[in-house]
Amino acid sequence: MKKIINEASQVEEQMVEGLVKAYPDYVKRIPGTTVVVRSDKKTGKVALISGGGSGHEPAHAGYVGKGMLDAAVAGAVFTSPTPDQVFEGIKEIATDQGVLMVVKNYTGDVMNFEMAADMARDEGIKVDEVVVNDDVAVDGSLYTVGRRGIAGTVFVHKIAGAKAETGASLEEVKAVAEKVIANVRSMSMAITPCTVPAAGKPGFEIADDEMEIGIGIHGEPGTHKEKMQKADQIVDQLLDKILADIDFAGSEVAVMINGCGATPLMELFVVNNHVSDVLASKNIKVYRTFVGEYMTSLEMEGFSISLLKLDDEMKTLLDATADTPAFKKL
Amino acid sequence: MKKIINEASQVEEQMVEGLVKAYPDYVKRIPGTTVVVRSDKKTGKVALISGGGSGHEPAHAGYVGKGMLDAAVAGAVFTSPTPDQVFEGIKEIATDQGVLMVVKNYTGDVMNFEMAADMARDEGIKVDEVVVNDDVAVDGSLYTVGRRGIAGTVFVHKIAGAKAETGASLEEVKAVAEKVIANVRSMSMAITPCTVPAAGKPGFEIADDEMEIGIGIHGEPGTHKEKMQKADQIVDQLLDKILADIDFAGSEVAVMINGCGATPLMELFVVNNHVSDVLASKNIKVYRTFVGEYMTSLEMEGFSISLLKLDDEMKTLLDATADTPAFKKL
Amino acid sequence: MTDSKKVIEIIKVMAEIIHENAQFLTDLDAPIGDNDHGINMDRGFQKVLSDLPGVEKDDIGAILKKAGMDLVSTVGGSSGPLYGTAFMKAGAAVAGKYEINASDFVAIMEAAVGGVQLRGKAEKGEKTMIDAMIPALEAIKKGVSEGKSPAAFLADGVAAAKEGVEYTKTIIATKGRASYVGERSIGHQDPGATSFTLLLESIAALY
Amino acid sequence: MTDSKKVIEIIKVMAEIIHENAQFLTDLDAPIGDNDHGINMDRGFQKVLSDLPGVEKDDIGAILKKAGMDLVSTVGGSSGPLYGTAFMKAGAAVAGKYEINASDFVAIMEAAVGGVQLRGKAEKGEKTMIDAMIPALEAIKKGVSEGKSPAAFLADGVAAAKEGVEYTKTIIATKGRASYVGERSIGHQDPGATSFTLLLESIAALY
Ligand SMILES: Nc1ncnc2c1ncn2[C@@H]1O[C@H](COP(=O)(O)OP(=O)(O)O)[C@@H](O)[C@H]1O
Ligand SMILES: Nc1ncnc2c1ncn2[C@@H]1O[C@H](COP(=O)(O)OP(=O)(O)O)[C@@H](O)[C@H]1O
Ligand SMILES: [Mg+2]
Ligand SMILES: [Mg+2]
Ligand SMILES: [Mg+2]
Ligand SMILES: [Mg+2]
Repeated sequence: MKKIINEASQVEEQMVEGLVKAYPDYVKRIPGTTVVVRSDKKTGKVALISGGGSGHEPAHAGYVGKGMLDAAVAGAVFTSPTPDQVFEGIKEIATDQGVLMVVKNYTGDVMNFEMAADMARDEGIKVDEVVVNDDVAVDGSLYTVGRRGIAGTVFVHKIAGAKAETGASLEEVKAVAEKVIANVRSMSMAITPCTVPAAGKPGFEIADDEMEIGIGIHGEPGTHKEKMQKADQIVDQLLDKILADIDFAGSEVAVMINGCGATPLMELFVVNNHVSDVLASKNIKVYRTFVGEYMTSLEMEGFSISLLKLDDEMKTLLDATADTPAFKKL
Repeated sequence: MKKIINEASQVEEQMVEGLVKAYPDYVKRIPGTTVVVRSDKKTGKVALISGGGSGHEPAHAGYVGKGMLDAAVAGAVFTSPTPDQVFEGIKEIATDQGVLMVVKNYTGDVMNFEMAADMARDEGIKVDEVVVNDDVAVDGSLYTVGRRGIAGTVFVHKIAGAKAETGASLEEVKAVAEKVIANVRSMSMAITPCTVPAAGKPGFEIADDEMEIGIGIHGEPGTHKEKMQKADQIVDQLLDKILADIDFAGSEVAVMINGCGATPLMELFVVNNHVSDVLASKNIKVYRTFVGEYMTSLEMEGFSISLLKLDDEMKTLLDATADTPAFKKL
Repeated sequence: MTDSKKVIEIIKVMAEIIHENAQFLTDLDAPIGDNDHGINMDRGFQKVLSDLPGVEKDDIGAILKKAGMDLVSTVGGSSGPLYGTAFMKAGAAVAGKYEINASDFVAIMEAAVGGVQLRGKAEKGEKTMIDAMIPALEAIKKGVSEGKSPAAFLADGVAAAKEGVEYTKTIIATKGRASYVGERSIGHQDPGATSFTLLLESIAALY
Repeated sequence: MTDSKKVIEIIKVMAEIIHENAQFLTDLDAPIGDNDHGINMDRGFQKVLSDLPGVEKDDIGAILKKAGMDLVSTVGGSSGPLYGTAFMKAGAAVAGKYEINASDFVAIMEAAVGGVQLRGKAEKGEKTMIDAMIPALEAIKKGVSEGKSPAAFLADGVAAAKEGVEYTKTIIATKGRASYVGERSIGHQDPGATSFTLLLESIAALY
C-alpha cells in the first residue's frame, strides 16, 4: 500500500481538517466531531444533512454550501458515520422548518441515520429522510436490501438543496428529493480496486485483462468480472442496464459521468463521447452533463454513469445557483 | 496497459468530442481542429489562448469560458500542439484588442506557439505571449531551458483572464500575467507513473517503497527518486524548495494543491492540512485555497503544490467571476 | 454465575480477541463486503475497553449499556448499530443486577438477538450474524434447561455458533452488503457471524 | 546524384524506417524525456508519406518543403518544429531543382542543420539531435570535398552521426526535456540524435 498519507488511523481526521482549512469561507467543522457545516448557518429554510463513510470525496463535505447541503457527516473510510455524529449535525443545522436527511441505501447508513433521527426527535427537532437507491447493478426485487445509493445522490443534493433554498416546506423538499430518487439510475464499473488505508490491502484482486462490472462505492467487488473491453462497449453495457430500468425515451436527462477516483478525466470524456451518441440515437435529449469526480472510492479506477429524467421543476432546480467547494453553478 | 479508451489513436479526438458534447453551453470546437473555443465569441476584449499536449485534463479546454480562456489547443497526449492548430485558434478568437498566448515553458510548446504567432502576425493579428515557468524542481540557472510550466499556469489563466474581461489592453493583460508568473512557484511529486496510450507502457518504473520528486506533467521521471515518506514530510520537502525560491513571509498567498490524476481527493486534503499548518507557522497568510485536479498527467498518482504571492490587483482578479467547465467562481 | 467484576473481565477478553482477529475479520469482509468489519469492531471494542474503568463499580446492566453506547458511537457501519443495540438491550434485560445466574444469561442473549433483529430485520438464512446468534441462543437455552454448567452450555453455544458460521458459507446473502455480490457470496463465511462467535468464545474462555 | 523520383523513394524509406523504429525511439524518450518521440515522428512521417502522391511531379525543393510543412503540422512537441524547419529550409536551399548533385546535398544538409539551430538554439554538447547532425554534416562535407562517391560520403555521415549518438550518452542534457532530469540523463542516448541517424541511414540505404 503506497499512499500519500500520514498514519492510516489519522486519515479521516486530517482529511476533514484539510478540507475546512481549504474552504473556511464555505465550511466549518463542529468542534470534536467529523461534521462539516456551512460557515454561516442559513435559517428560514429546511436544512439538509447527508453523509456516509469517508473516501468518497468530494462527497459529502464538498457539497456543503449555498443551494446544496447544510451539513455533511463523515464516518471512517467506507463506514457509515455513527448516530451521535449525525445527531450533532442535525442539532447544529436544525431550523424551524425542519431537517431532511439524504441517506444512501446501505443497511449501515440507514440504521445510523435513523437512530440519529430518533435522538433528534426526542429533542423536538422535526426530521425526515429520503433514501437514495440509484444503482441498477443490484436488483431491488431479488435482494431485500434493495438497490444501493451511489453517484446519483449528488443530483438529490443539488435539486433538494435548491428547493430548500427557495424556502419550501419539509414536505415539499422531501417530495422533490423523492422525485429525483424515482427518476435517477446509475451503474458503475472499475478496472482497479482500492485500498482502505486501515486495511492495508485492496478490496479485491483483478487481472490485467479484467474489469469488475456493477461495483458499488466502497471498494467492494461488483456483481461480476469480465474480460476488459473498449470504452464504447463498456458504456453500452452500463447504459443497457440503466435504460432497461426506466423508460427514458423522448425525455430530457441530466447525465453524470463520475470518476471513481483514479480515472483520468480524459477517459471520462471518452466515455461521455459515446454516452452522448447513444442517448442521441435513442431519442433521449441531454439537458445538462456533468463529467468529473463527484462520488469517489479512494483511488479506484473506473466510472459510473447516472441518468436523471427531468421535468420542468427539476430542470429549474438543477440550474439554480449553487456555491459549494465541489459544485458550483453560476 | 489497462485503460478506459477505444483505440489509442482515437483518444485525443474522442476526448475533445466528449468534452464539447458535455458542455455545449460553454464551448465548441473549431471543426477539423483540436481547438476548443467559447461557444459565444466575446469581442471588445483581449482574447486569451493556451494549450499543450492532451492528458492534462481539465487543462486546457476546461478553462475556456467567461473570465478565463477564449481558446484552448490540444496536441497529442503530452505533445505540444502544432502551429497550424494554434493558428486556427488565434484566428478564431482574435479581436481588435489582440491575442495573448499563455504558453508553458517547454521547448516544444514555445516553438510551436511562436511559429503560430508568426503566422498570425503575417495576417495582421496582434499577438503577444507569456511563458509560464513555475516549477522550482528544475533550476533555471543550471539548465538553459529554464524552469518548466506546471499547475501554476491555471492561476495565470484565471487572473489574466479576469483582467482581459475588464476590457484592459493587451499590454495590461500581459503585464498582469507576467506578474503572476513572477510570483507563482510550484513543485510536484509522484508515487506512480502514467502511460501514454500510444506508447503502451509507463514513462518510468518505481518500486513500491519509492517516490519520484520533482516530476513534470508529462509522465517523465522527476529530478530524483527517494524512499517513500509520510505526507507531512513530503509536503515539507516540496514547500522548502518553493519557499526558498521567493520570499513569501508576511505576504498573502493563493494555494493550489493539484492532483496529478489518480490521487484520491482525500489525500489532497491530507496534504493541504499540513501545507496550511506550515504556512501559518511561517507567517504566510492563505488568502484562497484550491484543492483538486487542475493540471493532470493522465493516471499519475501524485500532487503538486503551487503558491502565488498576491497583491491587491491579483486578489481582486482571482476573486472575479469565472464560469468555465472546470473552474467556476461565483 | 457471574458478578460485575467478571463481566468486566469478559469484556476485556472480548476486546483482546477482537483486536487479535481484526485483520482476519476484515479479510473476511473483503470478498463479500467492504473490507472493514475487523477495523470497525476493533475501533469499537478499544473504546469500550478504555471506558471500563468508569463503570467498574456499576451494575451489570449499566456496564453492558455503556458498552452498547460506545459501540453505537464508534463502530459505525452496520455492525455498530447492530452490536450496539444488542449490548444495550442486553443491559436493559439485567438492569440493576450486580450478579446474574444462568437464566439471566439466557435473558441477556435473548435481548441481544432481539435487538439485532429489531434493528436489522434479518431472519435465519440471510447470511448475517443472526445465523450464528440464533443457533447459539437455542443451544444455550437447551443447555440451561437441562441444568448444564455455564462451561458446558457456553461450549454448546459456541459449537452451535460455529456451525452457524459454516452454514453461512453455503448460502446467498439477502441482507447487508454481501447481498450485492449475489451468487458470488457463496463459499464465503459471514464476517458478522464470525465476530459474534469470537465474542461468545470470549465469554466461554472464562468458565 | 539524385532526381525528384529518387527523393520520393528516399522519403518512403525514411517513413518506413521511422515506423519500424517508432517503439524504439519512444522507449529512448522514456527515461530522459516524455515517452513519445517515436510516436511523434511516426505520426509525422505517415502524413508525409500519404502526401507524396501529390508532389511526385514537383521539384526537389517543393517536395522537401511539403514534407517539412507536414512535419510541422503533425509532429508537434519539439521535434515537429525542428525537423519541420529542417526540411523546409532544406527545400528552400534547392528550390526549383529537379536534379541535385553532391554540393547541392551539402547545401541541403547545411540548411537543415541551420534550421534546427535557428529554432532550437542548441550547440554541440547539449545532448540533442545537433550532436548527431553537426558531425554528420562535417563528415559529409569532407567526403564531398575529397570527391568521394555519394555512397561513400553518406557512409561517412552515418558513421559520424552514430558517433554523435554515442557521445550523447556521456553528457548531461542542457536543452530540451532531458535537461530536467539533470545528471540522470547520463548513460542514455538522445532520441532526436537517434532519429536523425535513422533518417540519414534511410538516404544512405539508396546509394
Ligand atoms: N440486517 C442485518 N442483520 C443482521 N446482521 C447484519 C445485517 N446487515 C449486516 N449484518 C452483519 O454486519 C456484518 C458487516 O458488518 P460491517 O462490515 O462492520 O458493516 P458494513 O457492512 O456496513 O461495512 C455482516 O457480516 C453481517 O453479519
Ligand atoms: N533545442 C533543441 N535543439 C535541438 N534539438 C532539440 C532541442 N530540444 C529538443 N531537441 C530534440 O528533440 C528530441 C525530443 O523530441 P520529442 O520527444 O519528439 O519532443 P518533446 O521533447 O517535446 O516530447 C530530443 O531527443 C532532442 O534531440
Ligand atoms: Mg463498511
Ligand atoms: Mg512530448
Ligand atoms: Mg463491512
Ligand atoms: Mg518527447
